[in-house]
Amino acid sequence: MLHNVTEVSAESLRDTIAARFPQGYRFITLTCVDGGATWELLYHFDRNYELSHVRVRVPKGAVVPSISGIYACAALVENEVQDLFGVTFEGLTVNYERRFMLAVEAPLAPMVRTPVAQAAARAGEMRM
Amino acid sequence: MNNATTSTPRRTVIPFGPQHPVLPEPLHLRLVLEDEKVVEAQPAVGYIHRGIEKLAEVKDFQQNVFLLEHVCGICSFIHALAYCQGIEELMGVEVPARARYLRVVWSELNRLHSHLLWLGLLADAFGFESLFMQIWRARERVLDLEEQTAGARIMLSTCTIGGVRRDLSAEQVGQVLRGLDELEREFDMFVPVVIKDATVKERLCGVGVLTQRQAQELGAVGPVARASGIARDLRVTGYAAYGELGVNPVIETDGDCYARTLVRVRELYQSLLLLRKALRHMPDSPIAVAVKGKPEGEVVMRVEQPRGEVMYYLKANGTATLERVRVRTPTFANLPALLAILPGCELADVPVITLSIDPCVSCTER
Amino acid sequence: MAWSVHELLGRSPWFVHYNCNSCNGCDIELLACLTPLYDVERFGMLHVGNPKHADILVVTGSVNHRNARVLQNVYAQLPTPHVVVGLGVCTSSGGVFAGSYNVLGGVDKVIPVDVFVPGCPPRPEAMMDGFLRAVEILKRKSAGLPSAPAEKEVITVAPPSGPHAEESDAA
Amino acid sequence: MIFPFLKTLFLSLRRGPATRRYPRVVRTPFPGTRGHLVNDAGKCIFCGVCARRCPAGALVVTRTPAHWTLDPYRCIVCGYCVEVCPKKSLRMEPWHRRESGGARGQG
Amino acid sequence: MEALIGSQGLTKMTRNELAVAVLVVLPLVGGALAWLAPWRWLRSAVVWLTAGLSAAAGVYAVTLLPFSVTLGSWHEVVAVVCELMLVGLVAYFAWDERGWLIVGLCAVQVGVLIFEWLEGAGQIPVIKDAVFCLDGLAGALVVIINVIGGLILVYATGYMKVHSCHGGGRGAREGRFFLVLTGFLGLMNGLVLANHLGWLSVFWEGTTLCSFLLIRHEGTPEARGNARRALLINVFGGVVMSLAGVVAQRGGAESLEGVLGSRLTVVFVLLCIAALAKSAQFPLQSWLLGAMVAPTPVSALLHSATMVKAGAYLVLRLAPAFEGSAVMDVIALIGGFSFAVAAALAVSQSNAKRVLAYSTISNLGLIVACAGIGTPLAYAAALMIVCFHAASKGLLFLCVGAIEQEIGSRDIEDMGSLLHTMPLTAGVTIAGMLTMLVPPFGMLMSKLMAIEAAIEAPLVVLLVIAGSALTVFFWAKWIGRVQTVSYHARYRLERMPRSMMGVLVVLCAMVLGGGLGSLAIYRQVIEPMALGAFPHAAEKAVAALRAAGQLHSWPILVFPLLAVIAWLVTVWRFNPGYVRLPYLAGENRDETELSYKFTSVKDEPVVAWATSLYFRRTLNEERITPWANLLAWLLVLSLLGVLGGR
Amino acid sequence: MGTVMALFFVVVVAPLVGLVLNGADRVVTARLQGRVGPPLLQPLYDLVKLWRKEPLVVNRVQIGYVYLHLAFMVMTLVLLALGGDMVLALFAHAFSALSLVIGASSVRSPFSRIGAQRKIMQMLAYEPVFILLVVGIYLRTGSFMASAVGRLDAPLIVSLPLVFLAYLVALEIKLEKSPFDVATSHHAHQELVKGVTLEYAGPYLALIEVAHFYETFLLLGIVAAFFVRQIWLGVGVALVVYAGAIVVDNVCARLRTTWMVRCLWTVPVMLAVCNIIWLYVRRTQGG
Ligand code: SF4
Ligand code: SF4
Ligand code: SF4
Ligand code: SF4
Ligand code: SF4
Ligand code: SF4
Ligand code: SF4
Ligand code: SF4
Repeated sequence: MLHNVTEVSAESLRDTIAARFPQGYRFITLTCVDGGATWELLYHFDRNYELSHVRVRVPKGAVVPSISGIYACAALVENEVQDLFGVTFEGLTVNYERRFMLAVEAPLAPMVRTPVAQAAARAGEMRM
Repeated sequence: MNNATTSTPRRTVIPFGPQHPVLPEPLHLRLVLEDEKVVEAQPAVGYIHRGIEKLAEVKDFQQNVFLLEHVCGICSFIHALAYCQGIEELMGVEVPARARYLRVVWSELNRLHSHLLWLGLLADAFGFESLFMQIWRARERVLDLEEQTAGARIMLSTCTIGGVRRDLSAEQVGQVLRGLDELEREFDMFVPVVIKDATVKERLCGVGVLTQRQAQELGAVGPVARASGIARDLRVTGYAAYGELGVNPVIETDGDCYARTLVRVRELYQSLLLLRKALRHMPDSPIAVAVKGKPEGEVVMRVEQPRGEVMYYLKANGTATLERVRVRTPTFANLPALLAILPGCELADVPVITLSIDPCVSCTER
Repeated sequence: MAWSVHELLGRSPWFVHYNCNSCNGCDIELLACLTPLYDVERFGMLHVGNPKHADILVVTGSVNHRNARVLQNVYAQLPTPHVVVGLGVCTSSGGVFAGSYNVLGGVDKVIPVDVFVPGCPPRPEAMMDGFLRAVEILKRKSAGLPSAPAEKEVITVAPPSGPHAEESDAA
Repeated sequence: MIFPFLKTLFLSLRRGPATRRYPRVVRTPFPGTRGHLVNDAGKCIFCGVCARRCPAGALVVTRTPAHWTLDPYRCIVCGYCVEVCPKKSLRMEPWHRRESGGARGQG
Repeated sequence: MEALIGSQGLTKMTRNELAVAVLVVLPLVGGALAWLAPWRWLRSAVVWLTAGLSAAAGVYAVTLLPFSVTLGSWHEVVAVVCELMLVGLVAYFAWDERGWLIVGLCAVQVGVLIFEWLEGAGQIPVIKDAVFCLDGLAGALVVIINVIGGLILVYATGYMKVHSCHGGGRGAREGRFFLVLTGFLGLMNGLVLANHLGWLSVFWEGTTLCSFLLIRHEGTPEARGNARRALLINVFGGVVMSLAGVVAQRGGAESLEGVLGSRLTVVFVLLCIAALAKSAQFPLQSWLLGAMVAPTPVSALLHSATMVKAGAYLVLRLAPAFEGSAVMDVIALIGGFSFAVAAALAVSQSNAKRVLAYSTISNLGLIVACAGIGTPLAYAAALMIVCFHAASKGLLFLCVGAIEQEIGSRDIEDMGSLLHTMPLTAGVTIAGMLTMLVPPFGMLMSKLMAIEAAIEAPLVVLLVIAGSALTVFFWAKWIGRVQTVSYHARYRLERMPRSMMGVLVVLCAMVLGGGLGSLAIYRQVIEPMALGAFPHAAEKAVAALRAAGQLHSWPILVFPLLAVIAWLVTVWRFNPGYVRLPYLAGENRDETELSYKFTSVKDEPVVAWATSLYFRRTLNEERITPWANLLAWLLVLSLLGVLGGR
Repeated sequence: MGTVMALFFVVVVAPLVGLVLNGADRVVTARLQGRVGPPLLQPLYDLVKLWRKEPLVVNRVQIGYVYLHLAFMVMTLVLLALGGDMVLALFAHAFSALSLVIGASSVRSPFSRIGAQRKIMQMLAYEPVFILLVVGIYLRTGSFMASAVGRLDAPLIVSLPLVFLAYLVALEIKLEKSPFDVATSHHAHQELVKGVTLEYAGPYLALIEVAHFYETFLLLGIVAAFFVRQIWLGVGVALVVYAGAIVVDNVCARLRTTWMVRCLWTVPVMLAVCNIIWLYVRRTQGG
């Protein structure tokens, strides 16, 4: 079961994470879950083997601030989520423009479940 | 008159991979060199992305054990272990003691074969072919042990939700213990070379230095982090039977390729120790409990693989299929560190440095 | 044709390996074939990194959207006569990954394959059987004889009372 | 010592090659090795449990006609079907299954 | 020629005189006419005619060899007047360019001249020698100057036509350009023919002036600056030469022959220093690199084939008399040093003309080193280099000129694909470079002889070996780059003025033919000349000289020939189906405009490229040059020290 | 007659000897690694196979340099067999290597070009040793003719012991063995894939292999004929040297190019130079 989950809004995401960096939190990874009408982004952290998580829910199609400016290592996983879920990250330090995990020929946002979401993802693609 | 001056690049640009003999796995690096010094290295991945996370939402939670084992052929057992432990936590299953010990046995066999494999490939990368041969010869003993105990050399398929699928007879335990003794003798044939040979040290010492601070900030895990002086080894948290067996992380502080090599070489002996302890003190109990019902809820499970921490995030909704299976493998966590230490090295060092993080692209991309 | 040119040709099958969508299981078993316990250099086999020097293209893993082009490029750089060997069930069908959005299927979706070696991963012995088969095909091709692409037969079992006890037929 | 590997080298020379000379000498597999899957036609009741459980989708079982079909080019030899078969009709043989190739018969 | 002279009516003596006169004056007149010519076609015609005539005259003169021309003492007055005029001109240009140091040097030179004049009037007994003479060495140079020089002139007419289009041509300056370039041939002929030190000095100064004017030709600030530097260093050489004249006069000699006869070491040393300046040896090499701003025919003619050879020629001419002296050892060292260091610096350059310039310095160094070794074999080696280098290097400069006009860059890294875009020039370039380093050709045979000759001087042999190795390095890099092409089924000849193309082909044929026949030339021509220069050579030295001519020549001709035939057959029977894209780790793309591309990050195409090695960090020109100059200055000073020690 | 025999020997027999030596190399290497290894005549099988393969190239220019490579390699042997000038033979040999360099750098293949550059670096490392060898021979015989070696009273190893040591190192480079196999490698995988031979396939690769056989013979022949001079003893010593080279190949990691040049110029070249200086000194004192 998940403990130590902090729910934040997309606007305050960067501040929350920036506050963690100097405290010695290690960024483990980012998990994106298709929550129907929303994307659930779960940022996992570790300090002394203790897990903690930051959760953000954003409506599909919204733009999420990138934390790669704070945790440089987050750039890769954000690119992956961008490919697989069609989430658009803003301020990525290294942006593969949806050509990270998937080639041009591959389906768009294949991890997204519903057709609605696929459409939203495609809308995100248009914006890029 | 066409002006060629503007269009001719002034630096060497080469594709390193995806099809390249020193990288058996398809990883692509766009290397920019000045003379032979690397000034820029940008990776491209996705050559081996199979979409396992999506497949795991389609197959049921029992089948996933086998699917997730194929995330990686090197530490197959450990992937299955991480997943099973996650499901067990969701469903509140208590794993019998013997199963926990057997899980340690196979985990450590996996670790042994992975580290030996890596050591051999490293030798191949710096052009020491006979060392590679020697190490892989030793590695075959581990594979024999795996085959003897699990019925397969690579895909052990012995882990299952609620325990393990095979037991070891007393005779088999004895065989494994004898095999370990032989293995240790094999180690003595090459370990002094790896840590003492002048040409090897020339290729490893001071190459690809990752400072402790970099390692921390870039989130390095496993031997990469430990070689930079960070004591990060999830076996310390005591999953399976590690709590009873006791693990002290192996640490080096130099952060170079040599330190990473030393960490893994010392872990070889550590694994031997753990294996012997686990085999000698294996309690008697059933090897699995029956699992009823369906998982529900969210969980994060982490275990220590040969390359470091692997993380599974599982989200279940009370049906046979899971809602989300997320795998973050150690190489994914170590890639930023690799990219940080590549610039400035020589082209000849690229394979060595790349291998020094023990890259597993297959698990990185899933 | 014990000492004919084609026979000699089969004594030096150099191979190049491309890892498509493999889980590494097949790759490490392939590498194990080179090492002392199996030592395919006994058959004159060398692992060359360069497709232009190779007689056999050994593929592991299935094809995905990004590596298909690489596989085609590597294949295009093989000099004739050449043979393609697919190791593991991934190369024949995608194996356990079949059906994923990024798995196009077996290698034969993209290039013709001469030998399929089943298993997940195949044991080194099975791989060696596959290589020896590939060498035979190589000799045939060198002599200008036709060689059909590999077939993937399924195994069907019916009740023993029935008309066909145990039979195999082509997929 | 300048070349610590020298000793190892001469030791391997003395020990002789470690090579298992397959195919000339064929090693007996360890008991319990998962080589390939076979179905005992006599025991099978064509219930289809194995096909439903198979993680790789390598099995197809039909009742009419009563056929149990295995695609060996899809089976990952995990042995799960063996475990779930209610009639213990399936078993794993330790030998590996041979390859398929164009020149069959000429070899 | 015969008809002109009217062979019946002229005595042998006057025929010689006429030959000298024609060689010196004809180009000057031709130059003047070219200057005056109102239309370009006429100018070209005049230049062509002059080139042809002087080439004929040069060849004819050589058939008369050896001869000498004596004149009445009036000629000395003429010489001094000419010299003063030239110094005046130099001073004028220097003033114009605000080169105050040069003006000062001119003043010094005038002083020296006047002093010499006055002293000469004071009746120091001087042996009167021939004023001009033509021996084997001079003959070789005359052929080079007039034949290769003539070809370069023809090339220049075509070159300047294109050049003017590119550079916003101002016709008047082009006229002046040809005045100087054509007239230069006359001055250079005079220089090698002169025996009298006064005349030597006059022509020496004259070539300096030509070089200056031609470097300055473009008129850009860079060109002017470089021209000033060239003038400064060469005028310095001129002053030293004038000083040598004074000292020689005091020693009772007024000609090179006299210096040779009376073994005036001081004069020798001074002349050598002047020669080092002219031949751009370390530490006086910098001007030659700057000279590369001049239009390429200038580099080909003055700064590689002929003028810079003057210094080496001078040393070579005097060397036999000073065989075995300590001075010679130092000279050999300076030469060897220049050879090795210039070769090393050439490795670090990617600008083609700079590579050629360094290579020229390097080869001149080798000539000087051979001259310094002073054995018949060394002398022969030096002669071989003089000839083969002039031809090959001249050719290469012309090629670079043509290439630059086509691709607009002289950077070697930009020269990939040339074989497709300009197959003729690229082919000629490759051939020219191969003649610089492949066994059957002359340059390599002379290097071989140089090594064998230098064997007795350990330090020099080390330098020569190091230099040879480095030489191979930069040529190989360049050849590799020029040859780099993708596969093209057909090659179409490039468009280029016919004069340029013709000269490239002719010169290339000459270089290849001469290079292949190098051993024959050695045996027939060079060997006797070397023996003649060293009439009293030791038996062992003569044996070494002969041995070098007795190399097994058939293998070195047969095997390369076999290879070439095999290649031609392969190309003839080539099947385009064999062509594949290069290995790019499986990510090849089919686009090939510039180079091959591979698919990379974000599936985007990236050009695969490998630059050549330049060792810009280790062989840093700016860092090495001061140290090399310092060392070279020490060597030059030790030259003076040797003098003092005597 | 003797000349004809000598020519026949170096043109026809030499590559066969080289072939067997290379086959033996592979067998011995395999045994040292605990493997069975290929049959002794494996290089022959490889040659036949390569000869039958499609001759893939990137452009037509590169082909010429394969022929030049082989031609100059044979020429080196012929010149030495004729007792000809050693400097010339040296140049021929150097150009043989250089042809590979130029051939490899005339294709637009970055790996091949980098390999070519490394090959030049190798040449910079070992050529001085060869030149010093020739200088040493001259100082002993007073002649540049190879035939003069035959007239010496004592084998060269007596007067050129340090040059011999340096030669052994150079030999390791020339045979592309660890720790110096930076430009290409026969068996091991390296970052340049195949370096200089990357863009040659089929028959062209076969020709390069043949040239390599000649070269193996040449390098060991120099040991036998120059350094030792007694025919059977010479062959014995040459074989021991070859075996030594194989062993060193198997106990070393590959080193970096820069390291190779630095290492060569510090130890072996300096050893050889000392040897030469000693000869000079002895000569000036003797003369
Ligand atoms: S890194 Fe390991 S797993 Fe990956 S390709 Fe190489 S050998 Fe295989
Ligand atoms: S690191 Fe890779 S190979 Fe190792 S267990 Fe994890 S996923 Fe498997
Ligand atoms: S790629 Fe990763 S998961 Fe796969 S074998 Fe390698 S380490 Fe294991
Ligand atoms: S066949 Fe099996 S072992 Fe081989 S790559 Fe596929 S999943 Fe891995
Ligand atoms: S589960 Fe057993 S009995 Fe049922 S179909 Fe499969 S093999 Fe037959
Ligand atoms: S062994 Fe595994 S993959 Fe094969 S048929 Fe049985 S369940 Fe399916
Ligand atoms: S390219 Fe050549 S011709 Fe054109 S302006 Fe430049 S130097 Fe003159
Ligand atoms: S200045 Fe000289 S080069 Fe320039 S256009 Fe005029 S004549 Fe031509």
